[in-house]
Order: sequence, then C-alpha cells, then structure tokens
Amino acid sequence: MVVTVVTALAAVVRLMLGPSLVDRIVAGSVIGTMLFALILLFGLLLDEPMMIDVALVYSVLHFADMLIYAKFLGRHRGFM
Amino acid sequence: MILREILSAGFLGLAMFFFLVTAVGLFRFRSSYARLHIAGKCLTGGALSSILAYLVVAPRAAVFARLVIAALLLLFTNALGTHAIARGAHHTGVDIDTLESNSMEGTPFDPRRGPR
Amino acid sequence: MRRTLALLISGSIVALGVTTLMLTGTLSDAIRPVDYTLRTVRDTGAINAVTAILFDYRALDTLGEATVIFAASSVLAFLAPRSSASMLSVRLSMLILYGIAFLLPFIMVFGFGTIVFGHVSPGGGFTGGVMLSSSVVIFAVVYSVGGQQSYVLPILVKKYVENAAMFVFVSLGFIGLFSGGAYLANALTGIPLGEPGSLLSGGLIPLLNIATGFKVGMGLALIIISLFAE
Amino acid sequence: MIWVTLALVTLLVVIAFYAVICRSVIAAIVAVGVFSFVVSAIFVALRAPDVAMTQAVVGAGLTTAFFVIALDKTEAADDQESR
Repeated sequence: MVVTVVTALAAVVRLMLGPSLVDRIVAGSVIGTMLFALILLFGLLLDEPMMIDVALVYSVLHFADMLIYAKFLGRHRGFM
Repeated sequence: MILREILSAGFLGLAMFFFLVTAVGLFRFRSSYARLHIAGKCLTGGALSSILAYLVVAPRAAVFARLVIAALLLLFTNALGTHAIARGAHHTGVDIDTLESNSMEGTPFDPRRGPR
Repeated sequence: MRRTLALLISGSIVALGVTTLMLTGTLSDAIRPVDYTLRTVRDTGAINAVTAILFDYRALDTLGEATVIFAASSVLAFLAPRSSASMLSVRLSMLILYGIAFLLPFIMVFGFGTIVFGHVSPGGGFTGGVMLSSSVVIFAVVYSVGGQQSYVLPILVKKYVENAAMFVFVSLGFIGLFSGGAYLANALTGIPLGEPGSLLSGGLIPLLNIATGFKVGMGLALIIISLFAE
Repeated sequence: MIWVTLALVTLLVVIAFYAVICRSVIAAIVAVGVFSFVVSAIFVALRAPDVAMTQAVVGAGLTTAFFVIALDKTEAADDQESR
C-alpha cells in the first residue's frame, strides 16, 4: 500500500513536469488506476466489501474521462 | 486457508512490483508513446494482480462475482482508453519516430513545433 | 413549437407546485442534527445513512436540488440550437466502436443496480443517475461522427422521462401529506419499513431513489449533450 | 493506515498547488480530476464509501467533462500562446 502511494507520487511528479499534454493525461490515468487498486486494498484491509462498488464506479468514470480527453486530443491539431 | 493467504500476499507483491515498474517507466522513457505503452500494460497487470489478491481471499460469492466484474471492466477500459489516447495523440501530430520528441523541458521554443 | 410550449407550461406548473409546497410544507417535525448515524436504521429502515438523510430527513432539500437540475436542463433544451457539434467530429477507431458496444450495457445495468440497491449499499439516486447519464454521454461521444449525432434516446423522450420522474417525486410526497404527516414524510405515514438490509425496505426511500435516479440521469445527459451540440 | 491517509493528503496538497500554479488550462483540468480522485480515496480510507462514491461521480466525472467541453468551446484551446 505504501508502495502504491509512493508510485502515485512519482506519477504526480510526471504530471507536473510532463512536457506534453499526452504525458499529463497518461500520468492522470496512472494515478487513477493506482488509486483504484488502493481502494481495493483498503477494502481488503478494512474487511469491507462495500469498497468494491466504489472501485467499480471509479473505473467507469475514469474511462469516460479518458474517452473525453481522447476526443479533445484528436480535435486540436498541433496542440500537443 | 493459510495457502490462500500466502497466495494473496504473493499477488500483492506482484502488484507492487508492477506498480514500481510503472513508476520507473514513467520516468525513464523518453517518448509519450512509450509512456502510454507502460500505462496500458504494466498498470493493467498491477491492478489485475491486486484484484486477484482480493479474489483468492474473497469471503462470499457476491464479493467474488463483483471482483470478477471489476477485473473484466478493468481489462476493457484500460486497454480501450490508452488506445483512444494514443490515437488522439497520433492525430495531433506527436512524432513516433523521434526518440527525443519530448526532450525540450528547458527550451522555451522549438522551431519544429512552435512555442510550448 | 407547440411541443416546446407544452414543455414550458408543464415545467412552470411543476415549478409553481414545488414552490407552493416549499412555502406551506414542513414547518413542523423539525429534527435536530444530533445522532443521525445511530437513529437511521431504526427510523427509516435504510442501512445507507447518506441515502436515509437525503431521502428521509432532508428530502425537501433533495427536491430543491432536483429542481435545480430540472430548471437547468429545461432551459438548455430550449435555448441550445441543434447545430453540428464540433467536438464530436473526430472519428474514433473501429476497436473502440466495438469495445464500447460490448461495454455499454454493463455500465447501464450497473447504473440501474446502483439506483435500485441505493438504500442497502453505497450509491443511491444521484450516483446511479450520473452513471446512467455517463453511459448516454459515452454513447454520444463515441458514435457521433462527422456532424450527425446519434443518441440512445431522442431529446424529447429524455425530456418527457425527466418530467415524469419529477412528477412522480413530487406526487410521492403527497402520501405523507395525506396521511397526516409532513410533506415527504416516510415513517410517520404508516408505510411498512420492512427488514433492514433487504431490497424491499425503507418505506418510500427506494421509490424516491428510482425517481431521482431517472431524473438526474436524463437531466444530466440532456445538459451535457446540449453543451456538446452548442 | 493513518500514514497512508497522511501520504494521500500530501499528494492532495501537491496536486492542488500544481493546479493553481500551472499555466496550461488543460493541465489544470487534468490536475483537478486527479485531485477529486485523491479526495475520493481519502474518503474511502476514512470509511465513508457513500461520500467517496458521490465525490468520485461529481468531481471526477461531471466536472471534468464539463470543463473539457467548455474549454473545447472557447477559443483558448486553439490559441497557442494561451498555454
């Protein structure tokens, strides 16, 4: 769990100094998926299976966000 | 029961290894597409491993079913999302061939691309 | 034009009714915010404390929030011109088209499940409604190519569903009023609360959940699609 | 457990500062989306799955979609110097 948070911090650094927009979106998606795993681990440790619902909702909204980013990226040429 | 817990710990270690590889790859790779690649593959592996770590110690059948649904959803959404973003990046004109396409942290102006 | 006029009249009638009920409604039976987490299961029969507060103790506030979304979507559905959407003109790849076609029913079923099981598990009307609207928005994002837009439902059907859900929500409140309690009262009306933890429990809460879910889902889908179409 | 929560709060502060400081609008939007994801994870760590779900839905899903659509509608996205 500590490793997950540390790697998420590393991804945050990539989000901050990522030179292009694609890098920032990738870093955001990495953080999102890591927190998805982190929520599952919280459910495992706290012994509350309710957390899986939260993780599912998380995953679906993450996907919608990524699709909208992809549309935005495909529209703006030379935006990088 | 003890076998299940050992298996769960093993999957957790695998997940942490995948996450570390993802973080290292985010920093070491020079190109956006390589970063997308590692976000699509290693990260899915890590999250899938942590789902499996919960799956082998799942207390009830309902939890098991939800975890299976979560694993399928994760497989589909991560792959599709990274594919969509890579395609969008290709449309916007991020180069594939140049390895150092993102090595302009210090330069305020790149004549090939315009100002940052 | 007649349709828009009819929608306008129905919307204003609902808004007037809501305003009157807010002015005349729950001035009695005030509950102090003391120990909600201890009392919710005994009072309402719902396990999820947030849903219990949203749809039992503070149901009138929920009605106000629903009215906000209702007004926003009504105005946007009238005002937004249906020109070609610029953001939707990018074609996504074939892989995504087939993948979404496989994935979208699961998202919809998950949204419906979140709505229906809102009082026994995390979630509820708003969350499930946003899930439904996100599935509608994903459909519109992915399958609209080159200026022509494709929707799951036509816009007017969405508007009618939203109106009907709002009407159901408002009229469910009258049950409490007619049986001697306050507007939108739950346990005072004598509706059986049921076993806490089973699907049929919580009195009015599941019905209000379903109404709110449809309303929020259709309303947000309408708002976002209107913003897409500019 | 408390250390993980504290680390998440640190993450939150870093992301919030970045979202304020950075000059590109779309990077700020990405940062705000990540911010609400982290807030949702903190709610899960504090054993409030209902609030976490609502936060994830509203903050990450709706707000990001609205911001991206609004940025797409404005001229600033096409303007190169505005980043």
